[in-house]
Amino acid sequence: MTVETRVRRASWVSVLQRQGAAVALVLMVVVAWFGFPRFGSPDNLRDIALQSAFLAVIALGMTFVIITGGIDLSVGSVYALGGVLAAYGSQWGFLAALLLPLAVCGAIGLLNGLLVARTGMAPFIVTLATLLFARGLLLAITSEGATTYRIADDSAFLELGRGTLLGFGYPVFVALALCVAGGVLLRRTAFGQSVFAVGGAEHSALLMGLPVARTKTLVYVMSGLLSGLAGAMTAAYLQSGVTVIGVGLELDAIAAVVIGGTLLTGGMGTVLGTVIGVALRTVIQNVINQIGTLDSNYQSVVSGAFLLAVVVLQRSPAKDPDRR
Amino acid sequence: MTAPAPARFDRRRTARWLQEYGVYAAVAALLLFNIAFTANFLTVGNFRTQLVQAAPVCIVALGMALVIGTEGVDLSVGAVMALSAAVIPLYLGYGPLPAVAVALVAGLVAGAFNGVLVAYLGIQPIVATLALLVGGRGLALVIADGQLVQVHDPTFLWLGSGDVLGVPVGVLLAGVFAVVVALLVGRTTFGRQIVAIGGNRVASTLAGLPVKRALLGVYAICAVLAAVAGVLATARLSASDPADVGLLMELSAITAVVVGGTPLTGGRVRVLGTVTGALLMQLVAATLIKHDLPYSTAQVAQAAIIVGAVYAARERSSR
Amino acid sequence: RESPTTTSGTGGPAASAAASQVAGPGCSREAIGYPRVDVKDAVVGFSQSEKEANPFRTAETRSIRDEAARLGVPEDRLLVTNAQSDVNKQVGDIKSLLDRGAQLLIVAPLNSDGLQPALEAAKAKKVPVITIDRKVSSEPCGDYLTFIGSDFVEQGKRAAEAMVEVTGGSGKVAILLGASGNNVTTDRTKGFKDNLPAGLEVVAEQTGEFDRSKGQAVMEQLIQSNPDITAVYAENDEMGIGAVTALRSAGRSPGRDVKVVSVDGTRNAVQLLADGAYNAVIESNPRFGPLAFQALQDFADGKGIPENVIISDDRYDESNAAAKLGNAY
Amino acid sequence: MVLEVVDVTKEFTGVRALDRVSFALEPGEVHALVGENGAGKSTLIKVLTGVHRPTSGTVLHRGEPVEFARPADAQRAGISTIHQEVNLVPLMSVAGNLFLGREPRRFGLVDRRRMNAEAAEILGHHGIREDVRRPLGSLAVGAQQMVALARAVSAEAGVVVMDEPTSSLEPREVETLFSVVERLRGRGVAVVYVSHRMDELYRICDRVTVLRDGRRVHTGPLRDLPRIELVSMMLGRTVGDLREHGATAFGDEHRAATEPVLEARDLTSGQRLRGVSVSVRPGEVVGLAGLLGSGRTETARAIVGALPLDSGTVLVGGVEVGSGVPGAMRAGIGMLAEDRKAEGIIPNLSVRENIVLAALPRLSRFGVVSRAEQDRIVATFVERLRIKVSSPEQKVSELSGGNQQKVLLARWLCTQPKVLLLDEPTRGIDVGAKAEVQALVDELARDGLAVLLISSELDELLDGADRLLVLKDGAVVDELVGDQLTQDNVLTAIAAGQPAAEAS
Ligand SMILES: Nc1ncnc2c1ncn2[C@@H]1O[C@H](COP(=O)(O)OP(=O)(O)OP(=O)(O)O)[C@@H](O)[C@H]1O
Ligand SMILES: Nc1ncnc2c1ncn2[C@@H]1O[C@H](COP(=O)(O)OP(=O)(O)OP(=O)(O)O)[C@@H](O)[C@H]1O
Ligand SMILES: [Mg+2]
Ligand SMILES: [Mg+2]
Repeated sequence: MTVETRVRRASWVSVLQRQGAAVALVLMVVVAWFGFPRFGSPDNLRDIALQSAFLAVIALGMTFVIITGGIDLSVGSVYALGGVLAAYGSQWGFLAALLLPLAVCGAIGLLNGLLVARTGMAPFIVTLATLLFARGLLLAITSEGATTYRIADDSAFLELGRGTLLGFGYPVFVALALCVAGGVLLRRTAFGQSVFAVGGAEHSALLMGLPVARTKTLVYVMSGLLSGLAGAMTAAYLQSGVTVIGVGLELDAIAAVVIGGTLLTGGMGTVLGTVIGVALRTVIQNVINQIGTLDSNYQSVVSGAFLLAVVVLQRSPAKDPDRR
Repeated sequence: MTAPAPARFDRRRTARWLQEYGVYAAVAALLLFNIAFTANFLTVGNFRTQLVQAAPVCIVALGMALVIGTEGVDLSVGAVMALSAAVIPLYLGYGPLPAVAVALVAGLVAGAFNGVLVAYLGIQPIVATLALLVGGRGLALVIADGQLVQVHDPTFLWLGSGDVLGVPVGVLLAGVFAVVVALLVGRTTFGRQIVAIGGNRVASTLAGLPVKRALLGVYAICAVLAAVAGVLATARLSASDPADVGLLMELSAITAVVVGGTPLTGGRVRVLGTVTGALLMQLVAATLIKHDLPYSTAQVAQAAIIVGAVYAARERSSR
Repeated sequence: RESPTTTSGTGGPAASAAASQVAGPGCSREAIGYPRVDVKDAVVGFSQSEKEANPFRTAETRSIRDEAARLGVPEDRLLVTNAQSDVNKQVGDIKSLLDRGAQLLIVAPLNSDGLQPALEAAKAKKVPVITIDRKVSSEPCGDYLTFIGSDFVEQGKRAAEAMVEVTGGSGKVAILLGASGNNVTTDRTKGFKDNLPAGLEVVAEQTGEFDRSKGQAVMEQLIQSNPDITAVYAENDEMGIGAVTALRSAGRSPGRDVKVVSVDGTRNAVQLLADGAYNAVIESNPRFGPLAFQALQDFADGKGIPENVIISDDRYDESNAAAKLGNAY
Repeated sequence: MVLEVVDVTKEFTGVRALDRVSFALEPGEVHALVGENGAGKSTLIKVLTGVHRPTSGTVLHRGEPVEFARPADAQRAGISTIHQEVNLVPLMSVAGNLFLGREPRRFGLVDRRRMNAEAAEILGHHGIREDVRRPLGSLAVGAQQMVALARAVSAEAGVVVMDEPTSSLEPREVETLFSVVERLRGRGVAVVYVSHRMDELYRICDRVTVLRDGRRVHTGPLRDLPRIELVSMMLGRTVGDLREHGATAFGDEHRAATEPVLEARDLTSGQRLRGVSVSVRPGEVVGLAGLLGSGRTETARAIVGALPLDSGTVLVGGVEVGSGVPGAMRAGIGMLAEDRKAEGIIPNLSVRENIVLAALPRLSRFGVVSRAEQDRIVATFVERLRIKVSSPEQKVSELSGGNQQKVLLARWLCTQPKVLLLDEPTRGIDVGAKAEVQALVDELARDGLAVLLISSELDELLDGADRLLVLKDGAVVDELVGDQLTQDNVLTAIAAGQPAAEAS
């Protein structure tokens, strides 16, 4: 069913379909570059990179989860929780600021993973519950959100969010390094292969003797860790553990992953696509800002329309089960 | 048979029973808890309040259950509620009936939009409806010029506060829809086709079922039900509030459906379970408020209850 | 030394209260070495925090635009962004305003914390920043120029006073809290509870998330489980109005057997007040435009700008509601 | 004994699939496991390989009791399996599937180049010369089966279990498989071999175990066991009962009408169908012969409207059919799909609902379905096709493969079609059921139904069809009628391989 129809399409159409996000990104950038004089300024480009970095780290974890055929709705809450914990932990120094959020967020990921892999409950509902749980935990440790932990001006931890190299913030490099590592992990390791296999045909993977439950558990742990790390970097960047961030972030991450060509039903996807999806989202937002006169209500209409345009553009025939 | 067999059998029976009746048991348990420990719980007014508040979620969840039965999901229901709420004040000048009709048509159009994306363009439901989730509320705000509008038409407001034979209109509607959807699923060709499509779409296509048409229909029904919920919410609030109406409704509705025992993998629709799921989540929320628990505790408790209920109702694989 | 500070703690408006209206010589251009930028010739950036989908935000943005127009700032030199309730986006928005050449910035922060990188970017470019409505927990006259807005703790306190007046100082109060994690919620709660006399007992505190329908739903629950509630304090008008609807459908008459006090001053609430279904509204004034531009001009002219400019909030009660209805937004 | 089970019982809710079965496997033997559909063969295999946990009883590996908690455990113990349904990952590359779980590494990372090269080589030995980087799902079913085989035997295994490995293979591939089995035997590997094809069993198996209704009824050497006795043990009927039948259960030629009811002209779809024309008259059985990938399935799919066509028309009774499957159905065409699991059954629905699915519109008034009517029809077909179910409300996914096939056949018969396209109708069906299905096809044709029969078993085609079209590379290369229907003629036609139109 996959290949059958694909063969029949003219090749440029198939390029457009497979690389829809990349094509859209290039188009967007070209238009913005010439349409808005400030778009191409180094400062603006650095901002775009930095803005993308946090989401990219989260979307990286989401990519793995989605390729196994799952979904992680808890990332937004876990991200916020990670930030608060990092700011809280920073009073005991750099390591505490980094390890506290990773430990707690990794544990929440583990909880997700165990519930999904061992009990056969739907990932959607498990992670929906942990979305609530993480938010509740966050509120509990901030006395219902009244307390905001700040990171002291001289804390070494601040560097993680605010340090720069060649003008680009450290988070950009962290995100890049993680994405490269993630790409290698996905493409070139046995773990990556079993991620694809679990998503493509779980039962078969089990019969082939792959560690299905472990693979599933691990991707959720990864997603939790990465969301926590993104939260920690955000806290370092914003210099405080802001309690109100991350609401609805899961949808941004999912949208970026899917726009990047990862199949929501699992079994297919790339890290590069996800990075492109994230960049596309940031660029679109930046362009909306450049236009400047857009009513705030129109902004979400435009975002929705863009999302739609990209998914329609790259609609892969593989997703249409009737076309056999 | 070896010795431990009877014990194992018993546990399996309990598990089966829980899977089948878990939601109902949970609702019963929560009711008992409240009767015992919550002040002023056993009053007509209180039950009325719970039912009235559960009605919109319940109506949306019924549509959602159908969509989930086809192995889909509709994230746009909240946005559709906003759209339906946004158009009401624009047409209320022509009378309540035209206004409601236009709101439902808005839902129908949104549903058809989703349906075309899913059925004819083959886009995955979660992404297709995500587009409308992102853009739909914005559109509603554009239509309403970003403003909350007070509604004064008494006939229209009756939908939110009126009674028929002592039953609030919204509750009555939810009940009627539940019966209709149950009949639809159990007794009609369309209903059986939905379940078959969710079970095996390729096989359904090859068996000559009108797969695309059925999918289109399902998304349309779901969105129209969401529009009905938007009308009810507007009437109850006596204001059209596109910025907030139906916010996060998609998650509440999906939770109700799944807690009610309908698997997200499609191929099965439990209507009574869905209604009960909506009631359960309503009772949980009410209990937490009535005991004046802080928001953080309430969230954690809800998470635990969702996991517990779904855990009990999950499909076990036999091996 | 990195002790956590609450937003309502030392850095918040509570400390400065109304007294700080004129605090010493203030912050002047020479002192911090910023260039002189006349408001009329400048590119002005305004970063709004959330959608203009509620009366407060609508009035706030309109006030900025109106004042800019009045001063003759051409339309294309007033850059406006909207962070859509996302702190990260607001940081990006402010930076992109700077990139696009904004020389003066007015920011309505989404949150007290988290704007630090954006403020530093402005500081690096020597662009003065005025925060309106919500005070940020950064360095005044350093990271930002001044804060113009209400004192939320004070608003809570005034609501408590109004509550005492309308109830006679005794009864059972339910509080409809704003969104969790929001410092407006924290401050309005603190100001209210700290100034409540012993006769007024708080029987429930539940969040209505600043939303009318949530406020209504929560009130419906509370009135069932605590039928003896005699007063409601809603932390914004929307929830207050929701509570009125809930009380009415439970057969109570809001304004009489259950007193309702809230904060904001929207037209709908004041209308209810005039109709007798409400008891008091503490205004939270969104008309920052004139004050903000005045401060920017003063700064350009070399005058000292105080650390906090507290906008005056009105109060609506049964006696003046009908007369002042036109003032409500 | 490399592998042994003692007194194993396996119960599913309400069904006892295995009842105190004992079974032992010696090194270097090829052990046939036979029985009717639903006898418990696959279940026994799943117990052996850690997919199912036995309700009671023990599994011994090299004399030691073992508990395989999951398939990975069994694999680690050197037991590799080809399951009845192809169990690979369709979206993954062919090479990826072959090496999944034991990829060649370099510096700790998967060495793709080596993996592809080795995969190409291994598959070459099995007669598969596809690009190994293609997604597996784009290969024909038979090729996928060969990949599964290659995967199973390329692991260092002491036991290889094959559950109906040949059901979707063509003769040439079957030969490859046999040579692989021979090699395994030579290496002292024990093979469990499940098949419904008697010829195969007698060719390669040393011993046989017969299961009936979940019980073991016989174990012993195969060579001296008369075929008819084996069948009688499987079916539980006396030898005398069975004597009358030949190799297949088809009768003589049918008396067909003169005017074709189905006419498909010039069906063309890319490279896969190149101008195929087929016509079938009422009461006639037309066979489609050809190698795997010759376009037989595509022809059937095109006729039923499930394959987008570049050109071509389909007429029923002289009238062009509507578009899509519903259009073809309205015209009276039904198709029994090749892949039962993916394209046939709706696993979560009951047997009843699966049977009436296609006929629903006919069974309902104003969209409301009549339950009594359904029950009547279902009862009729369960009886007529002898479908083994505990109740019509049983989930179809709990049935054995053969019974699922009968359910699907019933689905089409109850739409009262004029034309029935049968794509491998007896694949994976036991001898008894196979004879029943064949007799049924015969009977249907006698009643005036037009049947297009696709089968990989030449005997079935030669006996069953009145007329045979030979396909090659998506085109008709020959048409055989009456006396021409011989094995030699078919093979010659395939070998010659000029499309009929061009040849003449
Ligand atoms: N998961 C299951 N749940 C319930 N019953 C099952 C399950 N799997 C198999 N069965 C039942 O167990 C019995 C044996 O099935 P099995 O698949 O082992 O038969 P088989 O001998 O392999 O048949 P075939 O030749 O058709 O493949 C059947 O009656 C079947 O319905
Ligand atoms: N998914 C697919 N993508 C591309 N080509 C395909 C696909 N499936 C089959 N083909 C090609 O189409 C042709 C015919 O397919 P198919 O194997 O189904 O024919 P067949 O004669 O029905 O064989 P059988 O039924 O025995 O498997 C072959 O050349 C095959 O390689
Ligand atoms: Mg079997
Ligand atoms: Mg075929």
